[in-house]
Amino acid sequence: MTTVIIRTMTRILTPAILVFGSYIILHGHLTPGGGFQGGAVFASGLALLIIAFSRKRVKEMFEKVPLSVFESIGALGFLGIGLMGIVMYTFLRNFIANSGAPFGMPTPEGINPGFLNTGGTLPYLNIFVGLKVLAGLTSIVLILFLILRREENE
Amino acid sequence: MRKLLGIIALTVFSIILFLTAVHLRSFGSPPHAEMDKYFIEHAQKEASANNVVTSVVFDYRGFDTLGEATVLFTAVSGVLMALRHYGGRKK
Amino acid sequence: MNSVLVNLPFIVVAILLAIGFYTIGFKRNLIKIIIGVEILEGAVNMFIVALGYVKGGYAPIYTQAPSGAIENMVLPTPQALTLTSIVIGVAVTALMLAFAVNIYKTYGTLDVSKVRRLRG
Amino acid sequence: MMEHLPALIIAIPLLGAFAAPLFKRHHKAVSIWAILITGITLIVSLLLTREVLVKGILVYVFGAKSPTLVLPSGYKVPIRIMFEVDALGAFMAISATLMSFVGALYSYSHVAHESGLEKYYSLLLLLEVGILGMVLTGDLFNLFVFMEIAGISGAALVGFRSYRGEASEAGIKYLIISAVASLMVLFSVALLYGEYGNLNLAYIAKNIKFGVVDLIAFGLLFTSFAMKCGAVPMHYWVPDAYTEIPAGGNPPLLVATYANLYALFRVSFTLFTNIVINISRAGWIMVILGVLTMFIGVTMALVQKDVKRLMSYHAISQTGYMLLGVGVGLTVLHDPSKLMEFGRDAIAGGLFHVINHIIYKSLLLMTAGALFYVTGTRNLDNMGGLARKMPITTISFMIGAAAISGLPPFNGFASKLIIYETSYMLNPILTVFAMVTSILTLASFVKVFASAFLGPPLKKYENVKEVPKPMLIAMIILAALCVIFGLFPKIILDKLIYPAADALINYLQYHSWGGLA
Repeated sequence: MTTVIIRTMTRILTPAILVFGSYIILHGHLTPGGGFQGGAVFASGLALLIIAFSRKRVKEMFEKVPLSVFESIGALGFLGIGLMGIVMYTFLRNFIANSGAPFGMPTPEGINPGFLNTGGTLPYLNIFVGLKVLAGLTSIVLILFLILRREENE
Repeated sequence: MRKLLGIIALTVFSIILFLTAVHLRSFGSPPHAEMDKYFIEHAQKEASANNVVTSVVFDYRGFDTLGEATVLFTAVSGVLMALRHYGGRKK
Repeated sequence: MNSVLVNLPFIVVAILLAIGFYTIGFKRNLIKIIIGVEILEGAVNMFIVALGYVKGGYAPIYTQAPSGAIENMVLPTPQALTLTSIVIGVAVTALMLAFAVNIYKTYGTLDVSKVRRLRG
Repeated sequence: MMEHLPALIIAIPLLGAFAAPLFKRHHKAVSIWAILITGITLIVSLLLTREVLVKGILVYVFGAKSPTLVLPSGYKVPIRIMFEVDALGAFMAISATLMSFVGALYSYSHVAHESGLEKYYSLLLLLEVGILGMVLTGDLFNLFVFMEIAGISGAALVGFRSYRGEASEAGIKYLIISAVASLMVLFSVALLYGEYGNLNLAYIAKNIKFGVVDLIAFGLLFTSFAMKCGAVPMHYWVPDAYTEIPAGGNPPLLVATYANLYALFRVSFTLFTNIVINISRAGWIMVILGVLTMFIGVTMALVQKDVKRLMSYHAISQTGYMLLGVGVGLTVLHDPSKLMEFGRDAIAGGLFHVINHIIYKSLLLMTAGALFYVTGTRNLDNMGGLARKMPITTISFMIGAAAISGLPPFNGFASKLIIYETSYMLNPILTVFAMVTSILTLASFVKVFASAFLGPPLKKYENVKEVPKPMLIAMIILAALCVIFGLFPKIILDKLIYPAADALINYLQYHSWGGLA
């Protein structure tokens, strides 16, 4: 069991960490970062939740979250976008770039302030990878935590 | 005996590594950067992304990234499988 | 002597690799061996990043870059490769630790010289 | 659609692996799913091989406008990751897909009572993906990534029976070996990147010079791949890993080992051609490594009591034959007349032995798994008199044992004969060693047969029955292949093996992306 200070700070910090993680995932094609890094930040927020609360609370919190399904969805989404490229070009072709679809606007050449609505398939892939990474890392932390805490309780 | 052999092997290997480090091209001035120049010049047009590293990771070398995501998937499956007999969520 | 000074980052990598191999070869605690693999991992990643450095280069990102950046950006490929290999390293470590947990549960020790039941 | 086959052969098993955890606890469904996916992949690999044999090297550039756009317009260097499938890669792909299919079929009954099956099948498919990527890729960093996929999934499968301490022990051993080996591969790839600023295998091979850094990179790559294909002196992980993995995972794990052997050949023949042509000693190193591996492996096998462990040591010993055969070819790569005289045949013999060994060793390990399935032990001293109870397993074992000992008319004989003949041309002592190893192998398997299948029937095995049908079918497929490859070696050699050997010899073809640039 952790102290009241940690639990209170966790309540305050976790939303901020989760938002920051999502920001890094979404802005992967403009600023340093991307799916892996953002997913890792997001997972670290969830890891904070996991270590701050008791085994019982954590079990309640994560019982309803199908982490392995999220992971599969992330991986399948990546693969699906890759396969969509086959139809016209090749596997993993960036077919959305400069096409006008969502995230498909051309980017101005040279130094610019950065526009979110660019990048083609990159933002989509970032989102899928982020989903996959956050689910994967969280499930590793979760299972190691559950083993550890079970020993403490018994 | 075994330890001595190990120490000898390690020493020889370290010398080889040191030799490599000295014989490499000098730090900070890559001799051939044609591929990287291409990425820097074309990333904004072809991938329409400002971040050249991300466009390399997800566009030019996207297949590696698929492999990388697969590695993570493999490891998570492996960890969950190796630890499946200790609690987890299912009981 | 000059090439030693110029290539100092590469020499640091060589030293780190030697330390990593020493740890894997001569330590008996399983966790320390895993740390040795991690040191190797870090050394190789550092080497790749060092390969991409261009003197006085900027990060290869166009968003709000300083004005002189376009002509002098560091190489992007090594950074992409390092990203990939870091994630792979995390994956390998996670699986190694899971096995270590299992080994500790069955044998009650992490000393590799006592663990060995598979022999011959 | 045909030009997208190299992408599909990776995408289909990946899809299967990613979707497998969604089946949750429907064990039957996930087994059938895995069999289906591996079956489809097998068909795709056969199609791919036909394409390659008809049209020559097949290039697939990922993410380009068209699959064969190797160089972007106006540029002299390749930019994107590509697959470069030649006859050798296609040959390895067939082995990988066939063995994954057989392994999935066998696993249907063999591990049916275990938990965590959706993960097991997911990892089995990922192992297949790893092998396929390794043997098809034309990009060095990509090779590293797929090597890691194969290594991690292989290690996880080795540790599948996590309630046994030995399984985790073997798993972590395999994982540490493969992590160190692949990190050294990555290090040497980085060295080459630093020198030439590219990661494409063919492009680097064209530009390689005779420098200190290149030699060190060659040495590191050679050592790491030799380490991972179980050559002496880094062979001790092989028996542990092969023993602890469930028998259904054995065939793909065998192919994974030989995918590293493939990478060793690819590196020595194709990547460092400019160096190897100048120093024929590189070939001699491979030959001596082969002889040592085959001899030490078989002597250690003789004293084993555990049936799977014994077979694993034989696997090490057989790897020596392949290194010997291909090594003989490598020594004469610079000399066209000798190459035509015996070098080409030697390479073909070594490669033919790869697929033969994969087939009969999988068969043998599966029969060992079947023995374990019915008796619950792997110790030879506790078995006996099983021949009556399990006729099909017994016959499969006999075929496999005859094939590994090099008895005619089975497939082991066909490839061993070529290796004897060609190594005699290089140096007769090599042939003597190879033959002695073969005799020792026969002796060792006679012992296994006598103690497991013959002898008085033991009381505790009175109620033993033949193993379930899927396991039998898997064994029968492989036994039939043993016989077919042994009876008609000429067809297999002409259709599959000689094109693969020529792919290694005609390095110029590979260096120019099959004539595209």
